[in-house]
Amino acid sequence: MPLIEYRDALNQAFDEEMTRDENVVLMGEEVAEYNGAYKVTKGLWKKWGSKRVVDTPISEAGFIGMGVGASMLGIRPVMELMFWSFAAVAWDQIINNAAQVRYMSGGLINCPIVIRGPANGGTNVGATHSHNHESFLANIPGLKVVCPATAYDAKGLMKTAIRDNDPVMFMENTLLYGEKWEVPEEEYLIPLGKADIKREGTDITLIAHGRAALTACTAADILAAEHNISAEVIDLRSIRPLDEDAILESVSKTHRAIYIEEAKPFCGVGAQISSMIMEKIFDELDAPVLRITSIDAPAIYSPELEKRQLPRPLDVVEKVLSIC
Amino acid sequence: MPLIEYRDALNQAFDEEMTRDENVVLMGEEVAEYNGAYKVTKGLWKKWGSKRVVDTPISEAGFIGMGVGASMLGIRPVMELMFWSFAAVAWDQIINNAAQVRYMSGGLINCPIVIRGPANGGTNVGATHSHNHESFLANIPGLKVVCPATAYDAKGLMKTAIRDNDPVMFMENTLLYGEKWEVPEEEYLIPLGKADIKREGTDITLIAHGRAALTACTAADILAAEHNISAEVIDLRSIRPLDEDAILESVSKTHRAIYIEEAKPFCGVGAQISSMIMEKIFDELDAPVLRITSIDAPAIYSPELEKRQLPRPLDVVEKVLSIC
Amino acid sequence: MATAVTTTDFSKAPINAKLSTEQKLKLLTEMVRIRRFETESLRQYNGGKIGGFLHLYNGQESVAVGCVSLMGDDDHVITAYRDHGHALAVGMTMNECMAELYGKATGCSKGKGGSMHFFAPDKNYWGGHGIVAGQTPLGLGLGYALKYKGLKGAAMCFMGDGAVNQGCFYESLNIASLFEVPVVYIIENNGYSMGTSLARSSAFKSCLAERAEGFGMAWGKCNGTDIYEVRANVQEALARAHIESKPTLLEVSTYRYYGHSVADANHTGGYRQKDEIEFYKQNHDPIQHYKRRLIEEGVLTEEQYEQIDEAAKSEAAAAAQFADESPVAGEETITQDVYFEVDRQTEAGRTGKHFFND
Amino acid sequence: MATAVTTTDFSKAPINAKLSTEQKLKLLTEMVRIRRFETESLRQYNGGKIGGFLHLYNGQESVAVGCVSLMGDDDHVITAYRDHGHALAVGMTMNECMAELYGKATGCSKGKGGSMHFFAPDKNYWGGHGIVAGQTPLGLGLGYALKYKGLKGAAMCFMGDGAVNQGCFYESLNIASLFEVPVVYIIENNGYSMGTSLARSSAFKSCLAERAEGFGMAWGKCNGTDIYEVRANVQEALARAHIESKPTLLEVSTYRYYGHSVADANHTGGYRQKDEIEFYKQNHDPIQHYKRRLIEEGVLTEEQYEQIDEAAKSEAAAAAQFADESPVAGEETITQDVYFEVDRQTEAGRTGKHFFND
Ligand SMILES: Cc1ncc(C[n+]2csc(CCOP(=O)(O)OP(=O)(O)O)c2C)c(N)n1
Ligand SMILES: Cc1ncc(C[n+]2csc(CCOP(=O)(O)OP(=O)(O)O)c2C)c(N)n1
Ligand SMILES: [Mg+2]
Ligand SMILES: [Mg+2]
Repeated sequence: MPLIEYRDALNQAFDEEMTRDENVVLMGEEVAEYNGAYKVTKGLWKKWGSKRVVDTPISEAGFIGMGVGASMLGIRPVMELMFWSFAAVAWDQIINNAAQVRYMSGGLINCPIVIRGPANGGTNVGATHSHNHESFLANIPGLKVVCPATAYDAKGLMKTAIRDNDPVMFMENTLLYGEKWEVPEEEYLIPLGKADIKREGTDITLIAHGRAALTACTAADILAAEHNISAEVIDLRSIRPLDEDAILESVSKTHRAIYIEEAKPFCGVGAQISSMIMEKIFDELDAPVLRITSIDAPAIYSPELEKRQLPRPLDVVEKVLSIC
Repeated sequence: MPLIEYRDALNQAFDEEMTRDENVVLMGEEVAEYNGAYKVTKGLWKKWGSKRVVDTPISEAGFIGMGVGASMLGIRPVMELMFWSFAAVAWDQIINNAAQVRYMSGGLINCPIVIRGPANGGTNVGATHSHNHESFLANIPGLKVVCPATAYDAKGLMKTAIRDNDPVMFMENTLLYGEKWEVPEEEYLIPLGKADIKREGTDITLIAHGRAALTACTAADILAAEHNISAEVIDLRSIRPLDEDAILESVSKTHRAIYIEEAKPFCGVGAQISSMIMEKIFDELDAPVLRITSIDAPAIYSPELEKRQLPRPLDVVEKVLSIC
Repeated sequence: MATAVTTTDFSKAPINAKLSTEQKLKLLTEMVRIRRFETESLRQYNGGKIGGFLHLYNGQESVAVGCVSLMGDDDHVITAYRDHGHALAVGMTMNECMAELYGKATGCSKGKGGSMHFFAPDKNYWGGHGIVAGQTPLGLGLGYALKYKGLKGAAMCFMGDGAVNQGCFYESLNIASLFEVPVVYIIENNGYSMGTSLARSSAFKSCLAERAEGFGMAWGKCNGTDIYEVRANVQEALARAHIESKPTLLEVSTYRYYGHSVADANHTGGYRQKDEIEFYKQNHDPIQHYKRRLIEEGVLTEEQYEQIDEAAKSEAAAAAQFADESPVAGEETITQDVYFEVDRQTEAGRTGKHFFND
Repeated sequence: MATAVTTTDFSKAPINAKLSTEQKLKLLTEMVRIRRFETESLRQYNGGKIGGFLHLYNGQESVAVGCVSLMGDDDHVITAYRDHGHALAVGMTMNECMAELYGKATGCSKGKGGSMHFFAPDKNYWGGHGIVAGQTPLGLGLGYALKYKGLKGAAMCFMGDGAVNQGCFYESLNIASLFEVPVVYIIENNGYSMGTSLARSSAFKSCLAERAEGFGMAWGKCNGTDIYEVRANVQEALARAHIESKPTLLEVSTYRYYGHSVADANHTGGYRQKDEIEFYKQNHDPIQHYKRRLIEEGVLTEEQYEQIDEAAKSEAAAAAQFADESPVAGEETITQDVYFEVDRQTEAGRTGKHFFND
């Protein structure tokens, strides 16, 4: 299997789905002529032209809302937010219009839109540009939230997201765009709502989403090599829908769990998963489910300090050792 | 002590703080000449005039941002969102500017603003008008989040919020505006970060915020009267800062807890509190901490069904009986 | 690029001159039906049958009816929360609308949307939106989709005079003009946003619509008293959309007789005087104006008018009865209509957990 | 209400005519210092000393320097992420600015803000804001506060040509005009928002600033090549703010020599041609233009210019050394500067839990 960059895996997904369905249109700031701020849409404007790949003004509420409106009439817009952080200026269009128009119309209207872009800290771009919105968005019934950690997942999930008839919030990561993974040449799809067991293990379950899943994998490797602890790593991939079964099955086996995420702690995804585990399999737990998150402050600029603000593999190892 | 409506308690708080500090200014849609959509600011424009009580156009991003900017220069704006739901169009101004300008300036700039208004469902105004944003906002370091359940709390917390030098998100409830509670005639303040034990008990701890705290109290009364169960009710009052000690002390005593809130379940405040309790006092728990929330769908309009969508005292009783 | 239809007798405008008697009576009938529906819903609201908000359209009927009467197969409509008039005008039944107000299973949105959220995509009607100006980018998107699909249609997007101060509207104007999207924005300027008069909410030059000028967009202003005037002006904008694929911003002066919503007790003697309302009722009522006109034209008699009015009244009363007798949906429906895939139980809908109450 | 300063030789405008030699040399010096600072920071960025984004101001120096040179005690400044020029112009030191780029404890924001978030409230400088146009309501608020306090000041709020398409800017224009807020919005139109030319991002009539017309607001357009022209136009707007408490929207044509940020590799030969950049450097460079002017006026010699330039170069190099030698703050500072009350350990700051990592 060829090794492919995360950004190129996404690019392939767009290209394939644009070929498959003439209603798929890519939109966003700089996605066309500039090839995307992070080159995720590279070459697609040249290939598909201005009808299918569209540069927009810096008007996120305007163009995301436009995409929602167009999707109601059957267009399938794949909208780039140059940073997911910029969703803050389009928040109403996302949480009210995209998420709720189906409900408020009693099911008469669908909104098959994908909103995508990088959602992460760690690149020293400061507090305004480093938000993790996934817990907020997954709170909203009507939205789906996806956070792929590898090129393989990114491609398979993106293709599924584009075909999905509900609004999918697709969160990528600038730190992963240039990383490579094996991606098959033949077509494949990955369902939303299926977690991926990225490492099998027996002593503790590390659950994570997005780039934190890779941090968990590194931690699992260290735990195996240096501490003789066998950690299972579950990458949720999709936060809503959620693969609860995979989590419960694993924790029922290991009896211990830690959630790792790069977002802030208060009401994070880890809080949801941790309390869900307690509610469902309290008696299986040999220790409290713990959480590792970003240090609870706005994202700091300082490159040295920002490294410290986000969870590192050794933070995970340390936390595991505290309960194993 | 006189019985005072929740709205009038707030009104007194504004009036007293405006008297105390000439930099306090009330702003928002219809707050002045119309006396407020819910009459919370009744009479204040007449008394204080157009400099201190200001009607704004329907431009939440514009006027909330204006308030943030003015607060940087020492004005203390108390901004009404006619509904907290409308924060969606001002989201960026709140989460980036109000919450983060202090941090990004390395502490050089303060933002002593209060953003307030009703944040609740239950009034049949549909999905767009019934959002509960408290979990999102409390996720953001830099913001404080307050949800008073009674007139007494509303007044004391509002006065403190106005004097606080950080941005305070103050969430009221349209269903409570017309309810009456005893409110002392002499001045008092309630600190942010102090929970209120609204009922003492020994068998289980019911934790809640906002109107759900009243639901919990009713449930506690029923449990005492009909099931001989003594429930302690903790009303957080302020979500961030959070009175963790009060929670941990109570649950260490009762060994059982349920969180009740009117928001949606995924990553709600209940998830945070529940996982926090597990992390800190796992061994004290005789049962999993459970959660009761709104039924997980956009707020339904239908008056009959919306009653069912929100947690009712009997839902709490039932859940308590399942673990007591 | 201010545009203005130059005729002053708008019955002479080609789009009106060619109207048949039947068509003219239909225009009148639709306006009367809306008024009677609104009046009936107010009565039922006061009787405790309806919850939440109720924003009545009385006084503004010529706008929805005039605009909708021009719609071809590929023209679409979207509006704000004051949406009953547009709903009836596009052909939604009083029954489904009234049942929605009652929150019943037979409502157009199964009781899920309520007064502010009526929809009928099969009639090219996309709601009914509660967040002020939140529908303006959606309207842009409808126009965008039409152009994308190569259809000769337009999206008419309605909004209030207070809504023009939401930022997303300007983002939409710029994109509409830049991308040449066939959208017609129609400001129903009834002089007030809740209790705030136009002068207290907006700074402008000659009128609100003129704000389009700075975006290189065509704009115009007309009076809503005369439905012919509305039609003539809107027709021009629709033609611009259909033929040149260019947007227009139109402002229509109109007036609402009731409060902002039924909860607005301040609207007589508070932020506006009773005289003012009376003045509009006397001099600017679109139904009375058109009735007189049609009698002058000889296509209507007083008796016919009474019949139309009576029929509308009975229709509205029957709708209230229908709504009253309709069932409320079951509790289990609360979590339906959230996700397409779950409702259809597709593979996607069956994979993973979508709801989190237990 | 288009306004235009009628002189074409802007040195004759009273605000320029009264400049002393010292003041003129200061204008030049400030522009040169900004350019040298930027060039040095680019070098350090390429050397791996600086993280994140770096948006250079080279080519636009006349705007920040011209505007800031007019500030009185109660005039304030706020801008977007391309904020180094304004920072140096208001009197921030190269040391604290460069150290901020390095993420050091000695930086103006202690390394917490980075390139996009410089602040100096003691110098009436309110940042440095990363979200496009997010600062426009803040600028309005600064003006509002000045008026509230009865001060005769104005807020100058800078933004790019791409930023004009964010909705909150129009909300701000309306409020500024309606409330008569002393704010001067200044569009630094450098022709591009990232890789998108003005024509591809915005629909307008004669220019972007004309969009103010529809809000009943004064507006104007001028060229940024000549710092005298900038000063003459801005002075008029400031006077309008100070005397009439009225807002203005000013557009200044300018140009950036480097890419949007240093990560923008496309900016020569991609979305714009090398010739175009050369043309601007040759014909519109504000420093060269002003240098020639001052030599003509007889207040500057080539040697003096070299000295100014050398001094700026050394100052920038020294700043880099200062930054390099400065310490990074300790890990414990990550949770400082979040809450005022916690930092001061007031009673409020000691009550309840504010941070949630454990
Ligand atoms: C973003 C937002 N802010 C405020 C409101 C509350 N609100 C609903 S309607 C309204 C007045 C709108 O007036 P206008 O646009 O003139 O429409 P009209 O009611 O006159 O039809 C306000 C303030 C809202 N629904 N959404
Ligand atoms: C809301 C938002 N959308 C997008 C961006 C990404 N972005 C940063 S600068 C920029 C271009 C802005 O161009 P312009 O306003 O002309 O300013 P210039 O960079 O030319 O100074 C974009 C798209 C952002 N920071 N914020
Ligand atoms: Mg109105
Ligand atoms: Mg620019």
